[in-house]
Amino acid sequence: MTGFLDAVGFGEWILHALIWLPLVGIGAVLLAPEERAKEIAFGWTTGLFVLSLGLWWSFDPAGPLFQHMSSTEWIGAFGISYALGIDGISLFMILLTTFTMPIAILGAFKYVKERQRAFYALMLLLQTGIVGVFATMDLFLFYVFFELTLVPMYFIVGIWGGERRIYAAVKFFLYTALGSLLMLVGILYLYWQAQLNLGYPSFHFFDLLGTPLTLTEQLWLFVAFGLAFAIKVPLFPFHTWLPDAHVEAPTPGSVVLAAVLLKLGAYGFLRFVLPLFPEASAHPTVVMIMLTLGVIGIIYAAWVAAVQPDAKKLVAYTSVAHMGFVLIGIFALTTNGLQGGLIVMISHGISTGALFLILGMLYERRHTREIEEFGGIAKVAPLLATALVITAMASIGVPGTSGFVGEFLALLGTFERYPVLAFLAATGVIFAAYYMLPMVQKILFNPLDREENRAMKDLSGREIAVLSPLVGLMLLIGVFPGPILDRMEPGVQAIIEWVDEGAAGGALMEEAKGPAGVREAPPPAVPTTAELGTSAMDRIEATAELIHGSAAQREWIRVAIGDQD
Amino acid sequence: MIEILFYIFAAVAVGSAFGVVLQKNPVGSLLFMVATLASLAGIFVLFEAHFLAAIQIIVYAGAIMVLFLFVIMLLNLGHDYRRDIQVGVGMVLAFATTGLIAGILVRQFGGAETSPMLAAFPGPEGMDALLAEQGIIGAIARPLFTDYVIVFELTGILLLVALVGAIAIAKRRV
Amino acid sequence: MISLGFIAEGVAQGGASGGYDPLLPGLILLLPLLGFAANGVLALMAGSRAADRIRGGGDGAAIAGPDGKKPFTHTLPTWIGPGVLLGAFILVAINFFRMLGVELTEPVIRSYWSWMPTGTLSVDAAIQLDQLSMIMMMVITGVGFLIHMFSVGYMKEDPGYPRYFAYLNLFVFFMLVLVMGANFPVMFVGWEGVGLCSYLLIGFWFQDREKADAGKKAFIVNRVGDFGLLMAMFILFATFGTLDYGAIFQQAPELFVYGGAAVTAVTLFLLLGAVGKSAQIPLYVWLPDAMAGPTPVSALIHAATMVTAGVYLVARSSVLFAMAPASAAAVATIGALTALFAATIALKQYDIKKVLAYSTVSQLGFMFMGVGVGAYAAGVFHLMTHAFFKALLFLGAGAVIHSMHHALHSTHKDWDAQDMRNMGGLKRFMPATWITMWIATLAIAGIWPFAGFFSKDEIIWYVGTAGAFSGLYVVLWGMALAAAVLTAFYMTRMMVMTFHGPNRTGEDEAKHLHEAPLNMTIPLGVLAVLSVFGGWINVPGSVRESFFGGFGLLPMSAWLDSWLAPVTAGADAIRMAELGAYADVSPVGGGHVVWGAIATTMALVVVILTARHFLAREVQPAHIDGEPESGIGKVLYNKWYVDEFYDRIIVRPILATSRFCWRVIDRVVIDGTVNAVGAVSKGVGWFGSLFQTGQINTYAFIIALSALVVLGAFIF
Amino acid sequence: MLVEALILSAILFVVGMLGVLVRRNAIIIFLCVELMLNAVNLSFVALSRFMGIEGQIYVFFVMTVAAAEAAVGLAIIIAIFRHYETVNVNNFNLLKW
Repeated sequence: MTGFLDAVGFGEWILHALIWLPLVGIGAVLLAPEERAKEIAFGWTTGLFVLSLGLWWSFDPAGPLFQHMSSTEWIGAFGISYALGIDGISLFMILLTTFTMPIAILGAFKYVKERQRAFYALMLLLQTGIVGVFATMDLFLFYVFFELTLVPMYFIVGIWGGERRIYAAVKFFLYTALGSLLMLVGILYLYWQAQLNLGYPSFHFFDLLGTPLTLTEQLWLFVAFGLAFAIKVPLFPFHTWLPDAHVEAPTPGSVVLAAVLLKLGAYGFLRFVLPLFPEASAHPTVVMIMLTLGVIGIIYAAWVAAVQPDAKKLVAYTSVAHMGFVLIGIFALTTNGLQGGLIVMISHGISTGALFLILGMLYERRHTREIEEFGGIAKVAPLLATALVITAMASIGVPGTSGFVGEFLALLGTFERYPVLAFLAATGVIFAAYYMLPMVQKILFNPLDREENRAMKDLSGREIAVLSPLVGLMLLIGVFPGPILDRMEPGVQAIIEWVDEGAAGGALMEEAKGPAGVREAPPPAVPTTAELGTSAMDRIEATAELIHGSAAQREWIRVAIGDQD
Repeated sequence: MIEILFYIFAAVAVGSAFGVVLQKNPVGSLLFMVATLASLAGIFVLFEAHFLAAIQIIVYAGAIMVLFLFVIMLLNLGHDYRRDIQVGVGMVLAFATTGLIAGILVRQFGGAETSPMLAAFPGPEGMDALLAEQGIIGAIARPLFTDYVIVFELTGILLLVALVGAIAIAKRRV
Repeated sequence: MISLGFIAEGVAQGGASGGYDPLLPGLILLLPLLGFAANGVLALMAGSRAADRIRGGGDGAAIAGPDGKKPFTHTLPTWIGPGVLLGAFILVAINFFRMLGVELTEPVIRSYWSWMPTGTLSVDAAIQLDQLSMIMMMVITGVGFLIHMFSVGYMKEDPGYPRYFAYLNLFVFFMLVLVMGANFPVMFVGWEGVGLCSYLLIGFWFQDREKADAGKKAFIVNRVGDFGLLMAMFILFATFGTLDYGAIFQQAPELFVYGGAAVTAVTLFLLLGAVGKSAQIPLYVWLPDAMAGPTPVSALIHAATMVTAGVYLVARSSVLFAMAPASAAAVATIGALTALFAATIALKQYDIKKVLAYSTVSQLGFMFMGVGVGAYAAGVFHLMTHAFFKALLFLGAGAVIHSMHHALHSTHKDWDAQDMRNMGGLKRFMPATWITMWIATLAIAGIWPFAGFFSKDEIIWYVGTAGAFSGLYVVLWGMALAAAVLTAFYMTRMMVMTFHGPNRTGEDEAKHLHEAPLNMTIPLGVLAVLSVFGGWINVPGSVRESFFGGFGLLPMSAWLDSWLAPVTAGADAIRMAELGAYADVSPVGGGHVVWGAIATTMALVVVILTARHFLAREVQPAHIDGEPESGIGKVLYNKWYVDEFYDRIIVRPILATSRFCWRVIDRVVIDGTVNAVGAVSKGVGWFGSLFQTGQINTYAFIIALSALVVLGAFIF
Repeated sequence: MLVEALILSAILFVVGMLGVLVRRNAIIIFLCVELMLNAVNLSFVALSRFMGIEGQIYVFFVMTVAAAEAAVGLAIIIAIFRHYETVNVNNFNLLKW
């Protein structure tokens, strides 16, 4: 397999293909007749998934940290490059995305009945954005893709959502946009500092890595970046957009939102916040705050979930709890914790995605999400019941399912450093049963006492096709997580070492930049800061010279800014 | 001699400017405006800007002001003697603001002649040489049709657009 | 990927296996799993068919097809379900006898794949075979097979028949994983897996809200215990950097301080796990409710196997508990309290299964006492004999209920088929059940020569002799004796009310009372034999020489003790070093034989007196008798109001807090803040719009003012 | 003379501004804007005497723009007058909302 992939140069084009082919697919979807759009979109994303599977083999767990690297100048004057590359962490995030997309689209076949072309086009656009976020090495490009994911999601919630869709869409958009705008400020500041350090402008991750920053600067940047990601994750208390968005979003929207979009936040912490601001990230107070919020999220969300009358809202809150595990896993800064956090991310993507799909199927049948409206469904829909029980078990982390591996490792890793917090977080295991089992019982079990429910159909062939890969994967990851853990380990180790080495810019960072070999400092396109000089006047004069070149006008400028020397 | 003329023109210009502002009748205001424009044209002449002085009279005072007059007559506003000057606090605030602005401007312009920034430029002697060489029309036309030719053409387009726009707006909808 | 050869071999780990070569250990696990898969597919097919019928307006309960014959989905499980268990049992037995022949000092470990390799943690999917797991496997597959066989008769008319066997097979799989796992996480897989199966089986008739509730309660309460187990694993990992049994137990004496905080914490968390799974105070509340499941399930899961997992866990971690005397004392104390407390509740229960449930809780308490005082072999011994006679009691009760159900169903009488007050005189109708259940009753009451006598007596003896270490154990000893007496009482009460006296079922109904079919009575018979002879495998030397051992006629002496010696050697050594050997006399004097005689005499007297008392009393059917009105009887009948107590102090406050979090914190505080930010933006916008008068003068004025400001900035 | 011309231009400018601020008749406001334009023109012309011919070229463009502006502006006034029967700006608040 590896030989074949090498022969076709897989590693060189796969990331570009995964990012841009969805856009080509948009063309195909928009040109297709309305009723064929879904099939084209499904076929397209399935093809992309098959393509992306090659990454599993082409990514060499024993190879360099970042692989499939490439870099092309985009906006040279500002050092913005179209730079791609993945490590073991992004590898699985990309696979999760490409895996989820066709399933979400297949799950949408009956749910979305209006403006189908537009819907599937937006889904494909979403895929471009998400894969882009996971594959990019350039911070500016990252920001572009990060924001790009907002737009399609906004429309998906706002157009195809439920009754309060506008409120939910606006809330979703404003909440997340607020965070990311702060991040933009942070990115620009970091860029400026890096330029002073490097002597040339660059947004490339490797160039920004090891930028000397004081602790104060790091803390501020941590806040700027962290807020964006914390909202995205979402971390308590920034989570209130999530239940609304989930409840109002159409099923495929919820699936993608839960399965992938929330991961953007956690990924952002891993990829950028920890390595770029190591001192701040390892600062005891910061760590304590993040862990405490994570733990509060786990318990609080579980409690709130338990009293939700709306099944979808309940599952939305469970997302908050799960992402709490991810957060504590990340900020415990231990190998086990990070690995566990990552597995929770994957597992949560699969199991919560499946939960939303199943709830969507129930909604299609009964047009309600009220838990109390159901009861005894297991009698009329045994396949659906089986799927829901397995999914619920994976969601609450019963061993043998993916959820357990993740939560176990995350808690284990946290315990190594913060026993008390791990203790509190582990109570989430109890509360998981406390919210999930009553829902399962009220939907599947209890008397089949409603006439509407008696007529309910079991899963159709399409729905089986939607759920079986998810269920299969939950069990598979639960039993054989080894290959995934192996591939993620180098990335995880690197993050931990980056943080441990701190701002000093140790050997590992150099090593990471070295073997990749793709990136070299570009020749300065505009005068460097050194050439520009330091005083404001010098810079303006030099700039004016570049633009006008007339001594008289320079004199004018001098007068204009009141410089009378 | 030139200075005396300048002060006369200046006095007329300022006086009729106040007239524009304070005259109740729009037609009166308009006539004061024409007076202002004319005296400015005189000042232009004093500054050796003969060409501009000419078009000031022809285009401004002649064409544009007549256009105003037409509109006033068309709308039959000439007999509107109702005072439309704002009074009270608004008036006081307006005077205060404009007064302060005037003070600042005058203070700023006070030292203009001795300003070092003028040293970089040709000065009246240079201008005289230029005019002597090319004449005022030539001096204006040469840059206008070389350096500023694109702007010049754009101005033509602007006028065309304004023309079309004016017709489109003012045309009575049927 | 996993060939048969791989299953056979795995990857051998660890040192000397003493020449012991296990035969296909992986297949032991695989068989029940395959059974689950096959039955699961059949169950889904059957379920889909029933669902179609419900959608068509039918009731979905009918099994037979249009031709009157049962479809293959309901005939195949009969063979698959018990079949895989029989296969597994034969394999276990072969392995057992092969192990008998060798001196095995270290467990044999087979590793299949690396389960959770993270870089610092390495957990293999590995199983281990040693004396302890072998005993457990024998019990699980042996008793399990009998119960499967019994279930064929008990459940054959149930529409969920294939589903039932799917769950049951899955349960056996997880139970085997629990006892065969070579490290804590693998054990935990089985631990939670059996909990899951228990959840599914308790709520097997999920159409009944109460039964579904009971399943849920069991799962959630168990999760409290699982939480403890998780925490214990974390501490162990933090200390040892591994979670393998072998490494931990080997290094524990070096890395832990005897009686230190760390080991005490670990063992207390382990205890929390054990308490949850084994239904001890304070987490016992789920077990009586768990009786909502089918009766064979109660026999297998809630009597013979799953609930003993806690005892297994303590025995498995004996080294750790030996190093933490405080925790060990806690184990014994909880065991004693539970034994006595549950026995008191059992006194006043009328539901035959509830009596047995509280009896199970009480007997588990005995086992906890045993492992708590360091008599691990005695605890495991009682675990085994208890599996025999309690399974027998449950199956017998199942047969009774089955029969009662038929009888009541024949006239559509809405009486409770499980209420003993509605029974009476059943021995005429069900002689085989009657005899076998009496055997079990005598065994549980601790009457010589039945199995329970030897195992229970050994525990009580060790608790008593541990009094030499601490006065606490003397108290516990007294409680154990009291609990033993109560056991004899309530069991006899149950037997008499059920089988003796006049029949209260009703004349018409009584005609339909009948003995269970052969496939149900055979397991009863086998278990009865085991309940008689099962205790003879571990008769201490002194007892063997006495009358109770037939004056040395028994072929072996304290076989189980010596069999388990390699497993408990570490713990025994620590105890010997720190505390010294057990005393040879009870706290009030007298040797083992003397107290054995006292105990069995006491039990016998109680049985006879109770039997006389209840035979003389006229019992009324449930609808006449009603509930006890007042006094201690009412409190006992209502189980000391523990459920209500928990409801008040735990369940409701959490629910209330949850609502508060949602309605107040989430909706008002957080969302309120968010909306307030929105409102502030709007307010600022509104303020700005005040300047938006639409009047040109205003705009002009603002422009002028701004110009003034800009100009002013130039100057100043 | 430069200083005097600039001061004159400043005075004319603020007088025009005053007119814009205090008058309500749209046409007169418009006239005052023209006055302000002329004031600026004056300073251009005055400075061009010292700084080169470009100043006069700018004035030329300003006049063109003023013409265009007058045409469109007056057309708007006519349109508004048709609608409201008045040119008093206090009666218009179209700019609100």
